Amino acid sequence: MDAINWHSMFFLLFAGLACSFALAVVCTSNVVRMAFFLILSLAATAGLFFLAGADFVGAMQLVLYVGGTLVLLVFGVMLTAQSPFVSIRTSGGDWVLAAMVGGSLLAILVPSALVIGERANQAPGQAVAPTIKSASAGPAAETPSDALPAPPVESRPTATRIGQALLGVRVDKLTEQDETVRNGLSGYLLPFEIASIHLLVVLVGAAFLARAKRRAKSKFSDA
Amino acid sequence: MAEFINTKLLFFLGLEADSVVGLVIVALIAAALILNVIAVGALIFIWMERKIAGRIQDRLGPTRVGGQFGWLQTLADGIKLIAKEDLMPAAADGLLFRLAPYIAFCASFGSFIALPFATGWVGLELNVAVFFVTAVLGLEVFGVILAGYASASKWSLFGAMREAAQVISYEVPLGLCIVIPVMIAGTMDLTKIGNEQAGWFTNWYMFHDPFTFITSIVYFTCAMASVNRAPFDLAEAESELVAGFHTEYSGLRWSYFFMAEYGSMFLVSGLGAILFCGGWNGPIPIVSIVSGGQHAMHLEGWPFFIANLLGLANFIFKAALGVTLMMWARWSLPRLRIDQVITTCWKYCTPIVGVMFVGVLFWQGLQLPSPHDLGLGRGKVEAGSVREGWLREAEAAASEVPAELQVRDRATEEKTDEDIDLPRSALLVDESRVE
Amino acid sequence: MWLLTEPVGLSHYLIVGAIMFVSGAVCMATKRNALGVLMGIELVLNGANINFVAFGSDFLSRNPSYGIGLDGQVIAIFVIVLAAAEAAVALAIVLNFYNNYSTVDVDQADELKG
Amino acid sequence: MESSIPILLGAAWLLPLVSFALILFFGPRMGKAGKGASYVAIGAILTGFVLSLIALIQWSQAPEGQRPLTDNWYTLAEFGSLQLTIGYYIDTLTVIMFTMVTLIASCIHFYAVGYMHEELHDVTDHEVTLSDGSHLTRPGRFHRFFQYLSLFCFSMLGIVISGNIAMTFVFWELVGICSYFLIGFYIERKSASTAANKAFIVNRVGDMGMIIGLMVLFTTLGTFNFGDIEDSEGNKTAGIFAQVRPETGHADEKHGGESDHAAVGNQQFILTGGGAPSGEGSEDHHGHAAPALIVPDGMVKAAARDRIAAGEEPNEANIEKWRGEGLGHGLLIVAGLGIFCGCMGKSAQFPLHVWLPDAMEGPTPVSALVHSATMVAAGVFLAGRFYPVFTVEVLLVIAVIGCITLFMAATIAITATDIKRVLAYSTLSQLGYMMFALGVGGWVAGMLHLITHAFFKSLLFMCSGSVIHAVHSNEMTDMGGLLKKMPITAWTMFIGCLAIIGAGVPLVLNLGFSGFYSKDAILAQALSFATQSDNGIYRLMFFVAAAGASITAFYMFRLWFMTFLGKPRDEHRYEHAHESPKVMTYPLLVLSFFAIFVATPSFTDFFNNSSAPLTGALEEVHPVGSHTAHSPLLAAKGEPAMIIPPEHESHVGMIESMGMSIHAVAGVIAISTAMGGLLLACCLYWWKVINPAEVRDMFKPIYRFLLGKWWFDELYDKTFVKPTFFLSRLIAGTDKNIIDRLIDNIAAGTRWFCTGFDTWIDRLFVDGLVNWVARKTYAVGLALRAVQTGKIRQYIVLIVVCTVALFLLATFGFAG
Repeated sequence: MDAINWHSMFFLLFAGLACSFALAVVCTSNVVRMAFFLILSLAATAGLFFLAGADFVGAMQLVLYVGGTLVLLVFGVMLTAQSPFVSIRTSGGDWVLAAMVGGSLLAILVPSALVIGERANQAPGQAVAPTIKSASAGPAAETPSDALPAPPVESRPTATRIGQALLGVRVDKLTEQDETVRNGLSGYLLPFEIASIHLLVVLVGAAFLARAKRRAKSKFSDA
Repeated sequence: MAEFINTKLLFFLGLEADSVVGLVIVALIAAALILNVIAVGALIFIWMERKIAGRIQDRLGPTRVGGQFGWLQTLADGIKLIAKEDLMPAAADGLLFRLAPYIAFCASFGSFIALPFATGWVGLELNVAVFFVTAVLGLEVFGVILAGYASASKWSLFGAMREAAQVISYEVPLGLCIVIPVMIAGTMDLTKIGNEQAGWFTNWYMFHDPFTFITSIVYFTCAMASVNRAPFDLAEAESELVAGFHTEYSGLRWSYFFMAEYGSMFLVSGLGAILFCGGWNGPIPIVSIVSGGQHAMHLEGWPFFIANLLGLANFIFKAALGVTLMMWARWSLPRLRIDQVITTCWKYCTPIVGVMFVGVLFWQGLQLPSPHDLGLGRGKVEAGSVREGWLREAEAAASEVPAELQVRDRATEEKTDEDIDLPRSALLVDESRVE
Repeated sequence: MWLLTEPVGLSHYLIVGAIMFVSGAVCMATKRNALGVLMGIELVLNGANINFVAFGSDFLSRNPSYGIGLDGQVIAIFVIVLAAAEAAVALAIVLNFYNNYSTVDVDQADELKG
Repeated sequence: MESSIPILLGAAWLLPLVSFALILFFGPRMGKAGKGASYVAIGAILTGFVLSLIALIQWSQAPEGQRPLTDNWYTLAEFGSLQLTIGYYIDTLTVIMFTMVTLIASCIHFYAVGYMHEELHDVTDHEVTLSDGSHLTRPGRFHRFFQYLSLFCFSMLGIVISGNIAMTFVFWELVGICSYFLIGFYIERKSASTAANKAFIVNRVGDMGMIIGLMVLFTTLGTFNFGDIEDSEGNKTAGIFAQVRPETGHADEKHGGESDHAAVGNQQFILTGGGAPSGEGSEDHHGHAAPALIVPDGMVKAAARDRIAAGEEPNEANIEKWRGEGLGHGLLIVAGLGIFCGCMGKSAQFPLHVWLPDAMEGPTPVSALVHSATMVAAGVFLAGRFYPVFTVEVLLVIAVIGCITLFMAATIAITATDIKRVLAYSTLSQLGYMMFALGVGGWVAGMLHLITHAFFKSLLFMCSGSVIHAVHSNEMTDMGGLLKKMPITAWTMFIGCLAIIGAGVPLVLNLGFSGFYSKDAILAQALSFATQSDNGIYRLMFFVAAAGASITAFYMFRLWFMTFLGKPRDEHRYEHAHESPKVMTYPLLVLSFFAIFVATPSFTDFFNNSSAPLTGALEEVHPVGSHTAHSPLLAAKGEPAMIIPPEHESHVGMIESMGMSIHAVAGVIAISTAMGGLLLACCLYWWKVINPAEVRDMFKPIYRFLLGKWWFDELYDKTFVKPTFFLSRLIAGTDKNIIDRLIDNIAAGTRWFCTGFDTWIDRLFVDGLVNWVARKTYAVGLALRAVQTGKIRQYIVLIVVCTVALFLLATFGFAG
């Protein structure tokens, strides 16, 4: 038998966790458990990110999503967690409808995903290989497993690259043949700034919305 | 290390070399080591805490179990806890009630994965290790929250809420404190950060400049709060909430909470040691003195192993020292009110760290004198050399050179900075970073 | 059993993203609890994030024209940050709604229906 | 020296204009309520009187028999040969008229200051009742009255001085408008405004004829000027008179066409004059051979237009031939009749007389000045001016018209009770006398009567005015016994009455009031005219005139008796009656003086019949009139050739049947008839031996006929006004009922169609479209309303469904 591809194995593990917990989120009606399953699902997603070599994004996912957003969410859950609201049942009709719609969406997403995967898996010059198996036939043809770049054994400096990209240096595009493209890359400085200001405003708004509605003597006290 | 096992150990066992087996064995060994660190650490720390509390409160603490010093007291407690009946309130959310302690424990355990004990002695060498550690450590709060919620008791819920608020709040100043040494080192790889501070203690980031020194103190405070140790242990304020989030817990699950707590105490202390106190590098570079200016990380084979052992001892001592400080603070300071806690976070820690951050930024940008730049006990290191390393890897990618080479002998490459023509963007980075 | 032996491709990630996306959509469509809907949103965003990261990854596609390099990760980061802010705002809204109506059932938040 | 006369008269003519302008612009600011206006006007007219008096003296001292002065002051416009000029034509008549007009005008101005004094403050007109029952109260119009008076004087003098017929016409119309203003002075009174309108309209009728005459004259003679105008180069353009009567030595030497006429003239002389001295005398009188009336070449050419078109050369010979055939004579008649038509209108002759009695609505000074002394005399003046142009036929028409007028008016005056109306009718009848005199060839008599009448009639009017001023009523039935209350007025008016009836002593010492001379001359001329032919109508006309004299005496004294004698009929008014102020009475005295003496002969020749200086002066300038009809018209009718005797026949001619001079006979008849009338009046109204009421009942139909003023107004109402109204109503009805209705119907139809079409288009298409869009929008809104359930989850489902649909579309719809 072929040697177990540990990368694939871990992927399957995390993917299974993510998907199953996502489905659990859908299926359970207890909001607190939903939050819990969501946490697990997102954590598994972070694992998937690590596997994809985007360890910074993975850590980001853990910190912000799992550590921040979800805590916030659970916070909200607990603020509104009274026995009638903890689990609000949904009518069967909605379930059926949602299932049908979701099924159709899945039915169009999965095949497209497969097609894209097929296209992405072939070398630039190579013709479309009908199946991955048949590619092993043919002397010159190397198996896609060998063809694919190795999973990250060494830790790779994604954080630095992302940081430089945020500041306008696209080290990943240094291989770009086109001079103008290589020099004309602006990075993400401006979007980053815009997004940060945006988020600041949004959060101030959120704080204002969620402020304690106490009848204040002076209008400054609840600011 | 996996190669080492595959080559040497399996050879003895008469199996053909298979990297997978080695990897598995290495993984198991690492996991076991970390588990032992947590469990044994918990044992020792609990005993230590008892003795320290006794001494601070002018009493002896445990004295009988296990001969004198009562150093087996914790073990006895552990057996008792294991033997204890496992209670769960009827109204509790069973699943979450059961899962909560393990979540907390897994969080603190998972964060040990990326925590290096010495050069290369780390579960998973991540280049965002610092980030990872804090992230996973942040997950511990879920255990607490879920426990508080699941146990269907208002004391627990209050505790959980306090915990959530406290942790969410304190992650901000903590993150800022962590960013400062990361900024100085130019990497988030804890191993590299630790090795940046090799040599004499003057290279420690704590002594990099006055800002970093204050930052280290703020970090220690925030760390104490984020692992909700007294005086920030609002989650389990026995004076107000019976026992906070773990009011309804007993037996083994309760002990898991404690193990998680002590584990995270050790973790944040170790993290602090790596970030500010040179990690596994002792105040005096014995190894390099002995090996004639040869730094530990450049050694090969057995000398490297021995040097790493020394570093491990260094590291554990420093982490334990941090834990001891926390105990000292706990037993000598009264508990704050929750509003005081939040005030401390938002009105003191965060602004202070912000100021520190800016200060360090200017100190670095203006290249003000810092003992770290002298590089006593190790070769002089230009500022931002780590970052340049990554740049060089990028150029290598551009010039079809395998990245491993570049990463391996960085020291040799440092001299050939000039004759590599950097692309415009890289030069830009040079100016913005180096100068 | 080839899933274990075959190296992971782009399509794997995309499928996972699709599943998370769909489950998020279904979650939004079925949950009456406002926070449930919020969680559905988070799931959807994650599905999208997975796709971004997958496209941005170097290991998953042999055809560099399919890799979007760092852009994927950066966009994913933006998405995460925006999700955090969005969660804060949504939570504030939910709390307001809860304060005014003492419920979090979105089906009862239909005062503006036509 | 004589060149100064035009300047004097021009100044006298223009001064009233100046005062008019001054009052027009500054009247209201002249003193209190414009009292200063009267001073300005009086100053102007007095100065004018002085100037014209100087001119008169100069003229009388000038060498006698001088030609009339004529020239153009200013040329207004020149349309080819048509010249509109401001010129003067000054002869003795002009000068005398100037003096007379300015004198009377001055007196009347003074009088008016007293009469109009109530106009100095706000006036409450009791004859005007407003809709709210109260009486109208308006600010005084003192200054405006004098402004009109000045304008009138200017216009009247303009007529007198005017040197050409066009200018005459202009001022003719100006006096017309002045009389309109003055009659309508109390414009708020319905009667006043209607009277003003009546006067104006009736005058238009006359002016129509005058315009025709002017057109004929101009088109045929090519000039408007009376006399010959000598321009700077010294070549003179013949005026109308010169063209009608060319300056030739003796007619028979001139052209043969006139020989018979000359013969007739001689035979006339033989027949009448008998002795050479008379002939000589006549020759002396005229001072030059009388140029015969010939049809001017222009008229001949105009009449022979078709012949010229036929190709005959209009040379001397042909023109003579055509003239011999009598061509163009008709045009001459038409011209004369046209001019006389204007005179008829202005001086209210028989068909057009109806306006003058109503004109008494105006203030009494106006009646005195305008409607008795001057303006109405303008007609007579113009007729006298044009005397040379009138052919025999025209003269006959004038005589007949005048005769009818004098009788009719006299008879109406018998029954009138309004004191001013009585005077108005007497004015009419006196004007008839003048016209009659002109018609029968008595130019001097006519003009003399014009002047004398001007004096005593204005005197009478002013007296009546002062009476009215005293009793505030026009009705003689309200008066009576005023002699003691206002002696001056009474006696001056008595003088006036005597003057108008022509009281005097004939035969023995030819002495009497001014009217005596003029009326005597008229009757004498009429008698001589009647004796010229055996035509009964001519005799009838004489007797009518004589009867008129007696009627005149009757109604005049009826008026005087009813007013001043007997017991007062209205005690109340009698109590308040009082003598008028001096400013009114002094003019009466002045005028009564003139009324007595204006025509009195100088003492040297009381006993021979030679006339007064005034008469003499008039006879100096007596124009040559037509005496025999050589017209082919009458000849064709087989009429005996009509002979109009030259004037001095009446002086020297004898009536063989009685062996008395015509003059004596006429005088006796005149005075006897007048005394008869006077006696009758005394019987009825003084001694009361006969009750007027009984007489009235006896002649009831006649009385009513006379009371109805011969029903002329009704007649005109029936014949002209009603048909005109009917016609206008017919036209209006046609306009309203047919044209308007047609147009309205067309418009309505168009509107109906347009609105219908519009609404159709609008409703069906525009509104339909809009409404359709609106409905669709609403329906879509309703439909979408159902979609917007406010259920987030349904939205999400929809979003997902749409996403799927889009995906399928993109995959299989486009890509496939």
